[in-house]
Amino acid sequence: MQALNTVLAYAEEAAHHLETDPGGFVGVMVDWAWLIPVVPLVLMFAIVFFGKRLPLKGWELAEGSMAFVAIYGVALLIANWIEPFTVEHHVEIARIGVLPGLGDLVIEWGWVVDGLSIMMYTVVGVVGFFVFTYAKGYMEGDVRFTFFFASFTLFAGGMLVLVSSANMMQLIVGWELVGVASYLLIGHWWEDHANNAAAIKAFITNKIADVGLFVGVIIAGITVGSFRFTDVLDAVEAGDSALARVGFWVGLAMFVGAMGKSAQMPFHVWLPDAMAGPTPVSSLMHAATMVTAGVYLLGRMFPFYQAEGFGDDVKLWIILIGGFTLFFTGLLALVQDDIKKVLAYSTLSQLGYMTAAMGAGAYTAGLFHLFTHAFFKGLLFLAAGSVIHGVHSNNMSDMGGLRKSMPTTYWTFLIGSLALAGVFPLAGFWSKDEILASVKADAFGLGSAADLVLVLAILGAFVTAFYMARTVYLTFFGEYKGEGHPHESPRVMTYPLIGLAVLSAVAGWVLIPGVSEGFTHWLEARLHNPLDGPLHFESIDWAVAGIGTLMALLGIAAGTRLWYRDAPTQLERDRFRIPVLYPLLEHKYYFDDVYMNGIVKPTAGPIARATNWSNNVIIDGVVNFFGATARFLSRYVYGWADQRGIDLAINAAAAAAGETGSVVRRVQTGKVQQYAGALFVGAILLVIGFLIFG
Amino acid sequence: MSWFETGWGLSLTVFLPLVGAFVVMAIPKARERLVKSTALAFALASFGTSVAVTVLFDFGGAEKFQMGTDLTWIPAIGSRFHVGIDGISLPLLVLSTLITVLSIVYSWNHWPEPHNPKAFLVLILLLATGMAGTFVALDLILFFIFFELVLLPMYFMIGIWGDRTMIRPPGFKREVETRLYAAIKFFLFTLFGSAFMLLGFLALYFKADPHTFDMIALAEAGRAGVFAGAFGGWVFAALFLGFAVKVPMWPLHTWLPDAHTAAPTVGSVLLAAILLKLGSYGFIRISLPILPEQAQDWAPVIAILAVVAIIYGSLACLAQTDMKRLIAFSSVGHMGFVMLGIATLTDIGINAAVIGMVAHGVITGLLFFLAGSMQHRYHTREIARLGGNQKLLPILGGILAFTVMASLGLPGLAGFWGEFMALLGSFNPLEGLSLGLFRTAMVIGAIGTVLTAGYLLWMLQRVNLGEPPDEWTGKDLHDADGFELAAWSPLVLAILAIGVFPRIVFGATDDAVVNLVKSAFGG
Amino acid sequence: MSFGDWITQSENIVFLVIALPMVAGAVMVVTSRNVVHAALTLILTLAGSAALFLMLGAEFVAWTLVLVYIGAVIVLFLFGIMITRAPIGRDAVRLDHRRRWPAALVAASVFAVIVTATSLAFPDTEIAEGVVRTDSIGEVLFNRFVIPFEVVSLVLLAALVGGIVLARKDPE
Amino acid sequence: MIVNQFLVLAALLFSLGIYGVLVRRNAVLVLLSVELMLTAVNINLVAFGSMLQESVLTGQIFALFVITVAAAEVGIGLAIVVLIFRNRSSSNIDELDLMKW
Amino acid sequence: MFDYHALAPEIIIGVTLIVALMLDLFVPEHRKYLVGAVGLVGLVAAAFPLLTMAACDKLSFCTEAGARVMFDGSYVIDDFALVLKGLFILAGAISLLLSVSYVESDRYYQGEYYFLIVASVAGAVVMASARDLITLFIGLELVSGPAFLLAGWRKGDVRSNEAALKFFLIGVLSAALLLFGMSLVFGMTGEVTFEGIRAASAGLSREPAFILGVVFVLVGFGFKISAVPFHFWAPDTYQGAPTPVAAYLSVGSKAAGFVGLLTICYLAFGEVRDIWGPALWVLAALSMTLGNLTALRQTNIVRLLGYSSIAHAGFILVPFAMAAQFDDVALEEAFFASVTYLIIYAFMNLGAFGAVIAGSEKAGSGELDDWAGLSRYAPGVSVLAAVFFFSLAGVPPLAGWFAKLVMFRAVFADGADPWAVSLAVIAAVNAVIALYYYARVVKTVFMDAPPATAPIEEAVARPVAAPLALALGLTALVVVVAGFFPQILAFFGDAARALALGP
Repeated sequence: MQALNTVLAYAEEAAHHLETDPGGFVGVMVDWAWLIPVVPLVLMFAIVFFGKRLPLKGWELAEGSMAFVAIYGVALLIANWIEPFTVEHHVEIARIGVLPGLGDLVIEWGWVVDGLSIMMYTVVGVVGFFVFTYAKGYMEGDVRFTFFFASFTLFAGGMLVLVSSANMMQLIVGWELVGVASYLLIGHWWEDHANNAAAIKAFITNKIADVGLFVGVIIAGITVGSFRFTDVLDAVEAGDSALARVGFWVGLAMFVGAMGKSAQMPFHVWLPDAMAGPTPVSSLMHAATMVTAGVYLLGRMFPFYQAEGFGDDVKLWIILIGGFTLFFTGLLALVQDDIKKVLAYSTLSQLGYMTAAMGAGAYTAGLFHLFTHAFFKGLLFLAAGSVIHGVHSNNMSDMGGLRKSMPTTYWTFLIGSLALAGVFPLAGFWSKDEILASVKADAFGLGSAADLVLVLAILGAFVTAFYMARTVYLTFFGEYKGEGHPHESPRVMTYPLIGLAVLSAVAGWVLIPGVSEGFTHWLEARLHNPLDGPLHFESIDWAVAGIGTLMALLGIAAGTRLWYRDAPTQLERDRFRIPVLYPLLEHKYYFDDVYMNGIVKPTAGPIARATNWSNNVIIDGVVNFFGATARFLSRYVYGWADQRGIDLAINAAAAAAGETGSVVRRVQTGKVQQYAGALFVGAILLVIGFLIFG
Repeated sequence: MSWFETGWGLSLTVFLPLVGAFVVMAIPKARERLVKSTALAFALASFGTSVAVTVLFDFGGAEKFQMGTDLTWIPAIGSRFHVGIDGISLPLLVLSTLITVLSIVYSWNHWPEPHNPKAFLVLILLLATGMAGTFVALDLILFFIFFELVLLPMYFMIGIWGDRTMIRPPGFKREVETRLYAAIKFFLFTLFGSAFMLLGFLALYFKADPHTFDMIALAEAGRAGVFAGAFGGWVFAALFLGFAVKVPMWPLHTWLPDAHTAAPTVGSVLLAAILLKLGSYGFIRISLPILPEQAQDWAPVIAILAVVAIIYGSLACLAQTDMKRLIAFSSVGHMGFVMLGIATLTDIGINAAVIGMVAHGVITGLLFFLAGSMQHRYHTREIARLGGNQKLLPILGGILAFTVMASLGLPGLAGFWGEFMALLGSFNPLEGLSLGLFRTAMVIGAIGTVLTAGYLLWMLQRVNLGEPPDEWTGKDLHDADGFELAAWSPLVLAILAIGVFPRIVFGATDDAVVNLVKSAFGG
Repeated sequence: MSFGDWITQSENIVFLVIALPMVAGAVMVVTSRNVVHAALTLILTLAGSAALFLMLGAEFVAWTLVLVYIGAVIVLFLFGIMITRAPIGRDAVRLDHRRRWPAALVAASVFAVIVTATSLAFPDTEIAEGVVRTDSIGEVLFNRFVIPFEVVSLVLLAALVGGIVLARKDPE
Repeated sequence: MIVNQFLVLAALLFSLGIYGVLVRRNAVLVLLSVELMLTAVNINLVAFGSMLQESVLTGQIFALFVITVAAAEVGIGLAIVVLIFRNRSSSNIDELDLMKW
Repeated sequence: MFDYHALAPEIIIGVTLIVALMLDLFVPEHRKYLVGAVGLVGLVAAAFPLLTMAACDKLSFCTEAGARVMFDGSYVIDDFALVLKGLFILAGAISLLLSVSYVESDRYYQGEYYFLIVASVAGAVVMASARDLITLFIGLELVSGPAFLLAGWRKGDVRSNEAALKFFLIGVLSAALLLFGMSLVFGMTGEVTFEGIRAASAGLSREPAFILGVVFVLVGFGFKISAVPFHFWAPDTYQGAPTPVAAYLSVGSKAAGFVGLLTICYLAFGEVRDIWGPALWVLAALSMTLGNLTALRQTNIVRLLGYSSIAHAGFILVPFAMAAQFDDVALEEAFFASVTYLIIYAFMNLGAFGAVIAGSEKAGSGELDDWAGLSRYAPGVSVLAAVFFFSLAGVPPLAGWFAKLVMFRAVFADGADPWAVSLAVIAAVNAVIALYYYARVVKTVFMDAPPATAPIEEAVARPVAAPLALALGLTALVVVVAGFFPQILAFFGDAARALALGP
């Protein structure tokens, strides 16, 4: 029975222990942490096969899996807070050959339990738990209720596979799994081809970026001889020259992959379209977790990017792309009417913040923003969903004055908005402040680039507050402009809002420089060579904090100036008609006027529209162009090369043979004397041939 | 079980279907049920023996040929009945027997016109012998026989049960039925290739001293450099022609779309799942070990053709309006990855090739099953006319979506490993091969995966999603029935299992491949 | 040897005397516009060859030739001519093809090739005189060549049987 | 008396025979031409025989066999000609091209 | 001095001939098949001495084992002769079986018919042992003479007459050429026995007169094996002659021609291989190519088989073609290849003709179009036809593949020089072309719809005649079994190979 033995008895578990290895109960928890991704995946199959028969149509299984993850994650979080530890486990899946000088190339399943992964477990688990609860109500009576939760659980599983992976192959597996889940969920209502188009656009855009990830992983894996992050990072630490030689390409390629998932320019085009999916999906995947996978990857590989001579040349790219993304996508949010689109662009801009932070060496800050953003952006989407649920429309032009009819939604949405805008003491304030501070600190010494990004980031803070204010006012203030009577959503939807609202408020307090620095400690524990230069700050950089807050307040103020009026003319004012503002300017300070015409109008108006236009026309245009070219090319290749060229050659040869045949036949005249002639001539020719050539 | 391990196991696996074919012939046509069950019984028996072989196989020594025997067969020309399996052939052997069983199960109540199950089953059983035999043969002539044995049944299968729509092939004056054109085209292409392959075999035979057709002995001779130089080059070219037609490699692929499209469902399945593998297996088993030097000369050519096939196949797929034809063209691309893996001449690449072959067999086989069943229900393959299949036939649609995902190389499903590791291997091919070329190939191949995803998802969108067209609403289209599910579920499971736990294949192949590469290229 | 020496040998003159009519007859056979004449002139050629055999001392062959051919075969031919009512007129058109030249060319080239070859091989090999006695022929024929002899009898038998079947007129 | 003179004569007859075979339309005439060719062969054989004394007998016996076979051939040939004439009331062989290509 | 054991086959056949002729006088018209039966029995009986001679060293009554040389080496019974005699007898017997139902179906002179077939076989049997020019020539005449007559056997049919005349005229002319060549060879070497010629011909390979002789001899046999450009008679004759006769011509008489060619080339002209090697290279290439190309456009199945048999003659000639370069080992390979190919070809071609006879009876015509959809109402015959045609095409696992294999094998037997490779490539391409027209027949039979005029009822009603069925079954069995175990036929080729280097 060697068969079964060899195939199944692989159980040589290589536990790769780093600094600290917890014993006792924590140790057990760590060793069983592989359940975190596996449970949702298994339950996913359970839902597919038995979901329909269950009383709650399989929702209970999904929710159960998320509860499990959330509890497990939080437990690990607490344990890790108390006493930081870092453990990896590896299980060999297959050997796929020998690399000269490097030994067998092994494919492994592995799970890593450290601050970073635990943080992600927690985020996915907790936010997921709330979103799933919410979705129960949101998706009530949907045609594919069960299938929806199956895919949703698949996503959760894939995301956990991704974040728990100890090696790059497994990372790719999770990476693609969430991609597929995203494809399935964006196209959840596939009766409408627009949704399918959006789904495919998302999948393909990511796939293109994944080419980068694949290439990066391949190069790194082959050069190091292993796919484990630890081995790659060890090589970095050891200054492996082979790896250094390809360092730049590895770093760049992997970053391209990250740009895809985290929707950085120019790969961001898929995210707004992805709003075609149900709102819970947008909330959990396209705001809280999935889109942060790229940032997570950068965090996982952080030492690689920080190390001299390896990925450090890529840092410049990272910070610049992050900076531009955060600013320009933020502007786009200003001109959206679809509330989800607003949030989508806001997400893009926040992702830009994280990326820029990573580029600036703000490891902790970037991940911290990831952490807080997950809560309040998840919250905002859920709240928006609640609104949509009540109004049956995505457009803010159909909303307004909802704060009376939907109080809970209103308050939670408000908290989320403030947190996003970075208002003290909500979560956003701390993380955004941390980012600004680190960019200012410029740990990598990127110089002017860092300064530029700092400016962009600060302006971004203003823009963020500005468009959030607009959203809040257009949605909850003024007159109701839609049909029907909007009503508050059921409890199953509102409770998650409340829960997330609380988290959005307090989540920031886990990292208050000089006060509580647990967050930093979990994350730093994993880094091999702690950064030279400030990773976190002993005390708050008051200057930066001040400017940031100021910008936020300015934004809110500008928003209030423009949109705080419960008049039917609200919409016109949305077009930035001066008349409404005029009295103010007349009666008050004239520089308001200058301010408006000089800054707001151009900013919010032409420039944003131009950006929007360029976005829709140029970048989408490019994408579509490639699509079209491929189609055309294919038609040509197939129609001509294949069907005509090669086949024609073949058939022509055949036909030629046939023709020759029918020509040769003619020799057979049927005249016996000609046959006789052939007899003699043939004989003579043979002889003569010999007499001549013989 | 010693008798079993000294050749009988393999011989039974190979020849039980043949015996079955003759038995079925003996049964009167009228007794259809008996005919079916007999055929199924023999196929199952063959599958069972192959499983038993797997169980008894010594995975510890997967690089050695096992379970084999070496008997006198044609002393007059020095050819022997020499069979055996190693880690490379084992998975393919099992795959071929499995697919045979599934084909018969599927056919149970899906009969293409003209009905006549008896003849159809006889052909399937003959095919089974040919396919299984090719994977166990260790004597060139024996290999040749099995390699060719599949031609006749497939010719009849396409020609008799094939698609009857009229087409006008380029360069033709009048229209012909698709089946007729495709059948003869398939037949001529393959025979053309194999004729030259045979010449190559003979040249090897006479060059070797002592003269022999034995693959193992020839491989040793090749290592010793007996076939070095121009001679070997010509021989490799001849073998290349034979195998490349079968794979098929661009530009020798044009028989494939026609054959796949015209063939009845089971025919397409067998073609895609097994027959294509005979070619790539030939490269791994014969060309590389026996002519290592020439293999290194040719590797760049193969790599280039493979990459062309990947891109070209994908582009051609984008242009298809016929579902089955699209799937057929996708085979061109997927086999391109297999050949790219082989071209690297590294153990990683060849491992990739083998698992790629297995995965493609399972996945594309399933795809053709599904396409066949859909045609069975809609009576059309026009993608334009289909739509909303997911709504009309939820189960079938679901399996289709799953298979498409597998086919576009989704990690965690079977298709991924072959593609990704082919790229992995081509990042650093055997030393001596041009790094630049192969790394370019790697990148282009990676882009190819994008295109693959593109056309597959697009196809899925047009066929499976959206609102069903009016012409189908109200029609009672029954969803997948028991026989179909019985035939498909093993494949679905295989796709999952291999994807999650590739060790199922690598566990067998790795040692064998490493040994092959080491002994052939000192790698 | 030169033509002068050759022509001065008496037997060669005899040879010429025999050979020239033979050739003439042969030419008549292939050109004559009258079937019967063609058949009759063949006799001339055959008789000439018989005479040559005698010169060469092959008496038995010579007389067999006379008996078999002139005695039997030619008669057979004449019968054939009568039965098939071959045109006995004087119009060559219906006896010959129009394209004579290609045929002549082929024949000429055959002649040229053969003559060159043989002349190269036997420039002037003398033929020794001497008569072969019939009994010695019989002895060899019935010892060493008995198998062909028996077989040729079968050939004749088969030809006879088959010929009758084909040539006879079937009763309707 | 040299052998070549016989050979040349034979060659001449042989070639004339060929000519006849090729140009004659009437089947009987073609057969006559064939006889010429066979006669040429006989002359060859006998001449060679007496050229190389030791195998003089072989040559002559060969010639005898040829004569016999020739007779048989004529029988067969004429039978066929008669048959054809009976069916087509013509013995012109160039009209026989029902089967061609 | 007579070794009656050795001559037993010839004697038995001779006696059979006489008995058959006598019997024919007494049996009534509707019992004529008895004559055929007698012929069959005689042939089978003649096969026994072959076996006893083959197994002589194991038999008590058998005195001298090994090759039996008679008449100063002009008549030899060695393994080669035994194998080929056996082949001829088998081919004759099968031809008889094929004939019965055919000749009964119309007014034929059945008795004489069988008589002539057996006579022709007798000639072939003699040729297998003939080791001098005279015996060989006489044997050849005995093979041809009856064949000329049989070709015209359908007296009422003008095509049959025409076939006979064409066959006869070309036959006689080539016989004349052959004789002229033989006379030259005799003159140059002073010998008629192959041994003598071989001994005397060393160094004559540049002698024009000798070359002339050899080439004329080759042409003579080239007619017999219908090699291009001496093939023109074959298609017309096959088409016009009674189909069983065509079958016999394409196998028995062609094989006889090859026996003559084999013996005379390898034995008599063994020293001058550089003459016939290249010459036959040309003939082989021409025959394969023209035969196949012309066959592509044929509409009559028998005629198609005629061209295919021309192409096969080319394939069989391929091993000869390389002989000039060969060393002894390779020479044996070539000899073995030709003989083996000949044996396999005999079975599959006889089978093919049998299938054509049966099929034409079913479909009521030998035109390909009328065969459309034959498989619907005559499945058995159709399957057999497919088996034989694909075997002829050389598709595994039917015996034909092995014939092709040994042929290619012989080409490379002595290293791969340009001439060998080019010939091999020509042969390979031709193999593919050939597949096309064979497959075309199968396609028509299996994949086309039967025409409205198809006589389905009668066909279903009338079963295939027993003797024909027997012949078909026998050949089909051999073709299929030999496909998997070629050794059973290769064995005989192996036994014959020793002759390649002369006695």
